[in-house]
Amino acid sequence: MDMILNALKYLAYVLIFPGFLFCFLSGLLLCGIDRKLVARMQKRVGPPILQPFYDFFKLCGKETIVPAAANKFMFLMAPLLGLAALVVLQLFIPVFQFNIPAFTEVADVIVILYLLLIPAVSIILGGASTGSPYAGVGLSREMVTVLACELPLVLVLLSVGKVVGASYQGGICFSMTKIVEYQMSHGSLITHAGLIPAAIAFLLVIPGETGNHPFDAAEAETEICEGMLAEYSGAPLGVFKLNHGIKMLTMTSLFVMLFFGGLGSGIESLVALVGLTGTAAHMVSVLLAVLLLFLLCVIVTAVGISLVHAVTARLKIEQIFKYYWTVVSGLALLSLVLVWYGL
Amino acid sequence: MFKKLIAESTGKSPWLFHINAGSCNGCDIELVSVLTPRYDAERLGFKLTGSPRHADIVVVTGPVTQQSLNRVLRSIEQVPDPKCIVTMGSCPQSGNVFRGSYSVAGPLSKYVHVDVDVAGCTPKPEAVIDGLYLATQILAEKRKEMKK
Amino acid sequence: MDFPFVKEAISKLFSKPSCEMYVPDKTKLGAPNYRGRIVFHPEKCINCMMCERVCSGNAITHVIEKTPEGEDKVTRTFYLGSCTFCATCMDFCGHGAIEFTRDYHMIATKEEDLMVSGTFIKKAPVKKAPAAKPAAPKPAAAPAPAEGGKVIKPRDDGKPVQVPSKCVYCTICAKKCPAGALNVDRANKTWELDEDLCVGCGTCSDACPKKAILMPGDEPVTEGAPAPAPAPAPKAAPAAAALIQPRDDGKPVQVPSKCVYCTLCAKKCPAGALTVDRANKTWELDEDLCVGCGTCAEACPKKAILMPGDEPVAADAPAAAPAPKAAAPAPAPKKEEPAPKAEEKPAEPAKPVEPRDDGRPVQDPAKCIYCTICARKCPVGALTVDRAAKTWELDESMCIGCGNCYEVCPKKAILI
Amino acid sequence: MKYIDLLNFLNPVHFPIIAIMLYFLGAFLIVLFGRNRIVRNCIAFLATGLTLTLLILLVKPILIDGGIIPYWMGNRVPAGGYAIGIALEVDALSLFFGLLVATAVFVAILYSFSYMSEDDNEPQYYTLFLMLAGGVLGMVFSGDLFNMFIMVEILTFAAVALTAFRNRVTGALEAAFKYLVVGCIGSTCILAGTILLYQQTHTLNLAQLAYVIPRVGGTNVTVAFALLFIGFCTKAFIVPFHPLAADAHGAAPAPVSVMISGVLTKSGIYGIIRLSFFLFQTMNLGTMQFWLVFLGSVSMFVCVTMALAQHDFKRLLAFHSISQIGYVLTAVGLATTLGASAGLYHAMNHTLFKGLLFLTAGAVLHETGTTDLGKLGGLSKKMPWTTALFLIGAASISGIPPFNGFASKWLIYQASYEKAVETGNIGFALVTICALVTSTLTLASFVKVTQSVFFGQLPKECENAKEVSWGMRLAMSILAILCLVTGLFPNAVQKLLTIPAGSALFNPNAYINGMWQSHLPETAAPAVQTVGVWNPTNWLILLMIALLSICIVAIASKYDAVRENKGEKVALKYSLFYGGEETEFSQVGGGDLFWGFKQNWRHYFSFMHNLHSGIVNDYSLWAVVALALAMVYALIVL
Repeated sequence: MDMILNALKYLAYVLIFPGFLFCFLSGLLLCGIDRKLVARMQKRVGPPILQPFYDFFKLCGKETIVPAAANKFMFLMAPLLGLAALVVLQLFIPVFQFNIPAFTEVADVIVILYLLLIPAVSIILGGASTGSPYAGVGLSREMVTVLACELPLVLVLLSVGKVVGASYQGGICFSMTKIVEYQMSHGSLITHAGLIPAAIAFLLVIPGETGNHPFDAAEAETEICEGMLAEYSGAPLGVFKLNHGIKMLTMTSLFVMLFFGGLGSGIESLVALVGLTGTAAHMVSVLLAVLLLFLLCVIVTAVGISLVHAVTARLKIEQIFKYYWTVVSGLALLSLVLVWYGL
Repeated sequence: MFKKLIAESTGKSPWLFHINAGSCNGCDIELVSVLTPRYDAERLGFKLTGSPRHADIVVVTGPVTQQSLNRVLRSIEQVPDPKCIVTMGSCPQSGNVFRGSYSVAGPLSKYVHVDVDVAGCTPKPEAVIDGLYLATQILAEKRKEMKK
Repeated sequence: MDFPFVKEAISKLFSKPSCEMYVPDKTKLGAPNYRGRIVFHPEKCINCMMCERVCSGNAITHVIEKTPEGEDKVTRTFYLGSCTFCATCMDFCGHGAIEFTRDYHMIATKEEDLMVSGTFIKKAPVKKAPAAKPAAPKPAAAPAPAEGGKVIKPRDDGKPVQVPSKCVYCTICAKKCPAGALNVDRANKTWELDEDLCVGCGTCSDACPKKAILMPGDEPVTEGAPAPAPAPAPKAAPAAAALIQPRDDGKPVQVPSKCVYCTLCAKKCPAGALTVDRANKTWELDEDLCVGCGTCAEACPKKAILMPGDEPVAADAPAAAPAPKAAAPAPAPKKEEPAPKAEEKPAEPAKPVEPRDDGRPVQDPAKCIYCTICARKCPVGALTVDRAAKTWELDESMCIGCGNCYEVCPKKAILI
Repeated sequence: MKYIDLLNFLNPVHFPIIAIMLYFLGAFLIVLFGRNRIVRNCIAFLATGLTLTLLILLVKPILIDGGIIPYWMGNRVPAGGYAIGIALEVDALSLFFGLLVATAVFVAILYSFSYMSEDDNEPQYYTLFLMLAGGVLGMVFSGDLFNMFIMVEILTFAAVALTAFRNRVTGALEAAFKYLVVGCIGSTCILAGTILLYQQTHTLNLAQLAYVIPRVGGTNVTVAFALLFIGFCTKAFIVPFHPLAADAHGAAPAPVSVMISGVLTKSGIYGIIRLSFFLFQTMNLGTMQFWLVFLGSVSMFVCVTMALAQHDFKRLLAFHSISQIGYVLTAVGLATTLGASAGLYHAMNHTLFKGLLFLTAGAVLHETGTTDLGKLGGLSKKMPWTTALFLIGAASISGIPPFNGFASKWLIYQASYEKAVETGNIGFALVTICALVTSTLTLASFVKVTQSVFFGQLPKECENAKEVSWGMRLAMSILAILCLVTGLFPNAVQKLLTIPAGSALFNPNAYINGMWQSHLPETAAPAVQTVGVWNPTNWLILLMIALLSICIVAIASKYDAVRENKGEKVALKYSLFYGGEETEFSQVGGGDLFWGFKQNWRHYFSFMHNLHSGIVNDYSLWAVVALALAMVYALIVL
């Protein structure tokens, strides 16, 4: 009996809380806030916050056309594959000190790093399967962008692993739960002197990884007619837009967990102060943690994505690559060296 | 619930695809100026997209020259249903001053059912927004018919 | 590594957005003289179709149906979908029937919403027994053969008609005609109207100094004896049977005997009060225009104008040259003149040279030594004499018959 | 340690020699009865199949129980401390490589039944193929240094002959010639090294050498080490010798390139491992580790960037195989148990997915007649099976989680970063970063291949391509299933295969004892434990649940009720959007993808372009220079 209960519980975890529904709502909400902020920065009123929801449901209502040259199975499966990978990715990121052991035990930082590849690969496969020349060009630009963001991401994760690992036997530690616990005791990693350049580097990587404005040469609607999504219409396109939203959520929550993990410690004391006990306290503190996480994500989006979107113009793919492999990787390498030699 | 949501949001996020069928660019810059801070069509959800596959409303400017005729028809054909065709300015409706010239292939309504005409030789941005707003309502009705 | 606009972006984040409140009401109007939707006032329109002709997008069309009473009901429609809103039609419409409002909401789902139209009944001319409508549809160049005492009636299809007797072919009407439907030739005295170009706007009849063009609705004019001197002239003639007295009210008076009708006085008159017609020897003074400045008197080469204060002059003073000329043409009606003049010239060389009867000099090639003195003396430069090529030409249209060449010619080779 | 009884015929101790003999016997029989196609196929199938079963039977005694099978040819048991006869010694490491060889050969033979059917003089092909297989298996199992040299000679010449098998392919003869020249340089180095060693230690038996060399030492021995090292490097196509591999693969038929990339390079790696871990036991020296790791990472990065610039499908795969060998060498070079087991695990994976990719390339060549990326396109509609199999291969080589590539690479990153933290030397951290970036570059180049060959627009020439015959598909799907299985159960694979083989590396004494029944103290390698947390089975269940639920929701909301093009002629609504134009074909060429990356690295690429001139004397010059450098380095270091 408890086996079924257990299975249901885990299914609920996958589908409801940190899984599909949570990602769907907060992902698109984050996207809406981002668009609103960008508009406000250009002195425009900007679309309503729920605009991405309207876009998504409208796209679901529209007719889906599969071009004759396309490979139908890949054309329809690609967005779903990307969505599945992103939802699973979101499961691995703990919410401050509350996490589901069954999930966070299964994967560590390197697996997360690799899981970020799957949505990119899914959009590439989707674009390639349509066979349109715009998709061909968009696909190669998307690959170069992923390539560009890979180096700084690796550097940052290695330096974080080194700092956190110092207190564990292996000398390195890649599991997210341990990183958060470390921050609970030693204060958020942002306060760690050596890791500040790494934090900045990670912040600069977020727009690149999610394909937001200055680095969206892959889906440039003006030059290559929405790149890989040129032939998509209707529900698959809606799912791709949803993927974009959830990816923003994942990247920002990864940033918050890696560098602002320590803020969670206050929640326990707060709930205890209010005098709740037992499961109610747990429920409330989980709720508080999620709200705090979402708030921090919004702040990070505001700074990392919207501000950058409002003030910069789209870069050429070659400039994107050069920017990431010189400026951002330099920062991350600096922090790795600092951390390595005992700062 | 899902159906109601879709029906309600069809009119709320109209994406535009702009086809220049040989226009003098007067209407083209006017259409783009609709998205600038002063008139800001984005607050109604309008967004210019790059490919006809993403579009709901096709905005055609220019007197549909001979050269651009089959390209325009091909692009309009590739827009998924429910779709609306809006002609902007006098040229697509009648060929305006270019009517009768050897290279003008006649008003757009000869080939495709035009939903909304926004008259004016470069109509004012407010007029364009009104036209597009009307188009979103027509879109909502078309969605209902399509559903049946 | 400068980040442009970051400061502005953040500051704008907290300031009010600069969008206009969008409320889809139709009452909002454009800028003050914005050319928006067209409003047509059918009652003012006279269906002169000028607007149709000038419209670049040819957006204006009209349909005429016959009403039972025979008048034509005209409905004119403006198709806004084909209009470039340049308002040229408004400028050309003489009667202000087209007006551009400031309403810019011209959105239509059906084509009909963009049609602006109005219908009106065109005022047909008053019905009368159709008098001698000019027989040929296209009026002959010269008006109908002169059978004295004929009545000229205005035409009923709105087009102007010419009163040949009154017309002096001064071509003012042709210049004024907006549609360029008239061409008048001063030299061979032709007045043609191009039916389809003419729009019957009546500007020619207004402009005609001689009131020689009748529009529908003017009273018919009886041709009558082609009295060269129209009514105003008699005032002067009967007064001094034998003696011409200068007038007492400061206005000039003409001495018909001396006057050679060279129109110099009319040209010089600053107020344009004098109208002198060389062909039918008329000298009229317009009392109210005349300011009594006397420039005509000075300009007159023949001292044929008396101002108050000059001595009276005998009506038929034996001024040698002009007298016989003045008398000669009187009886012959104006029309023959051009004809005889035409054949008489070619016959000249064979016969001994006699003076011409229209007051212009003629050369006696035998006596003439081509000394070009006459050409130099001619006040209007009508003579061109080429010493080497031995040619002596007179430009009739310029020549005013003053006789200077006759007087200065050393060899008396010029007769007048 | 259990000794195995010599007499019993079915006793596993005879299996290694029987396996090798089967291959050579098969080759010999095919020469005799090879005219008839069915007979030839049966012989080949029997030979390879039996060998594979024999080796699988050997797994229990050696890998699980940790036994070592010595076998003296002709029963000449060593007397008075000197080994006269030729010995075979099969310990965990050699059996691991043996298994790799056997599986690759079996699948390649299956594939070539239908792949080579159109070619003429097929019997020669099969004889050469089985000779090559026998050579490699012999080398891996041989316990005698000179016997290893002979086997290396056999496999080199067989490989050269097979490369030039389709001599009408442009460049085949030239590639074979280049391979022959550099191969011979390598073989002569090995021969010279063997002679020097024999002169110093008067013995050729590997176990005895392992016992004697550390005690003798001296300059001759270091020179011999350098010679042998360079010899095996040429066999493994490490950096200075890698261009000839690209030419060889470009021309060789697909099953042969499977053998060259999957098996030959592993024999080179096996040689290096035997050399540095067992014979000279130099791997505990920091400098030696640095040398191996440096060579590995350089070949890793250089070959991947070169692969990005390729226009030909097979040459691209060739460069990738060398970069994966770089991974293996780096991992092994770390000289930690985790590193060694990760390296061997990656070697196994490499044989599987590289074999699969070469077979798919062969399928494409078989159907369309060209492997030029520019001329191909849109084959997914015509060859769906091959596309799916290719995607599995590409996903596993670029390390996409559910497949085996990721498991081994994940272990390699763990090992190298752990080594970095342990030794405190930031160099190894840079190696980890280089490894991660190289795996993304691999993904990039395979995205390029996917777009240029399988998706994108179908050109006119490939119109009549159709799915390959079931034989080829069966071979490819065997490899694909193996890729997936090894990816899903890394712990099982590790426990069964790689950890025993990995720990065998650190226990030369066991090798010696096994051969001589002497009782040297054995060093038990520390237990392999990984610092990272990755439990693929749970992870995959999670992904499957998520994917399944999403698909169910999608199908419920009629996500796939799409409108498709009905009828033959493509209706306007379903034709592609070319900005309104009417072009039917505008393939985005394989070459000019990744303009951004190439633009930034243009100086590097132009330098590399001149380096890979394709002229034989350049390559042989590099070989000699490498030998000199190795010699100098060995003398300084050892």
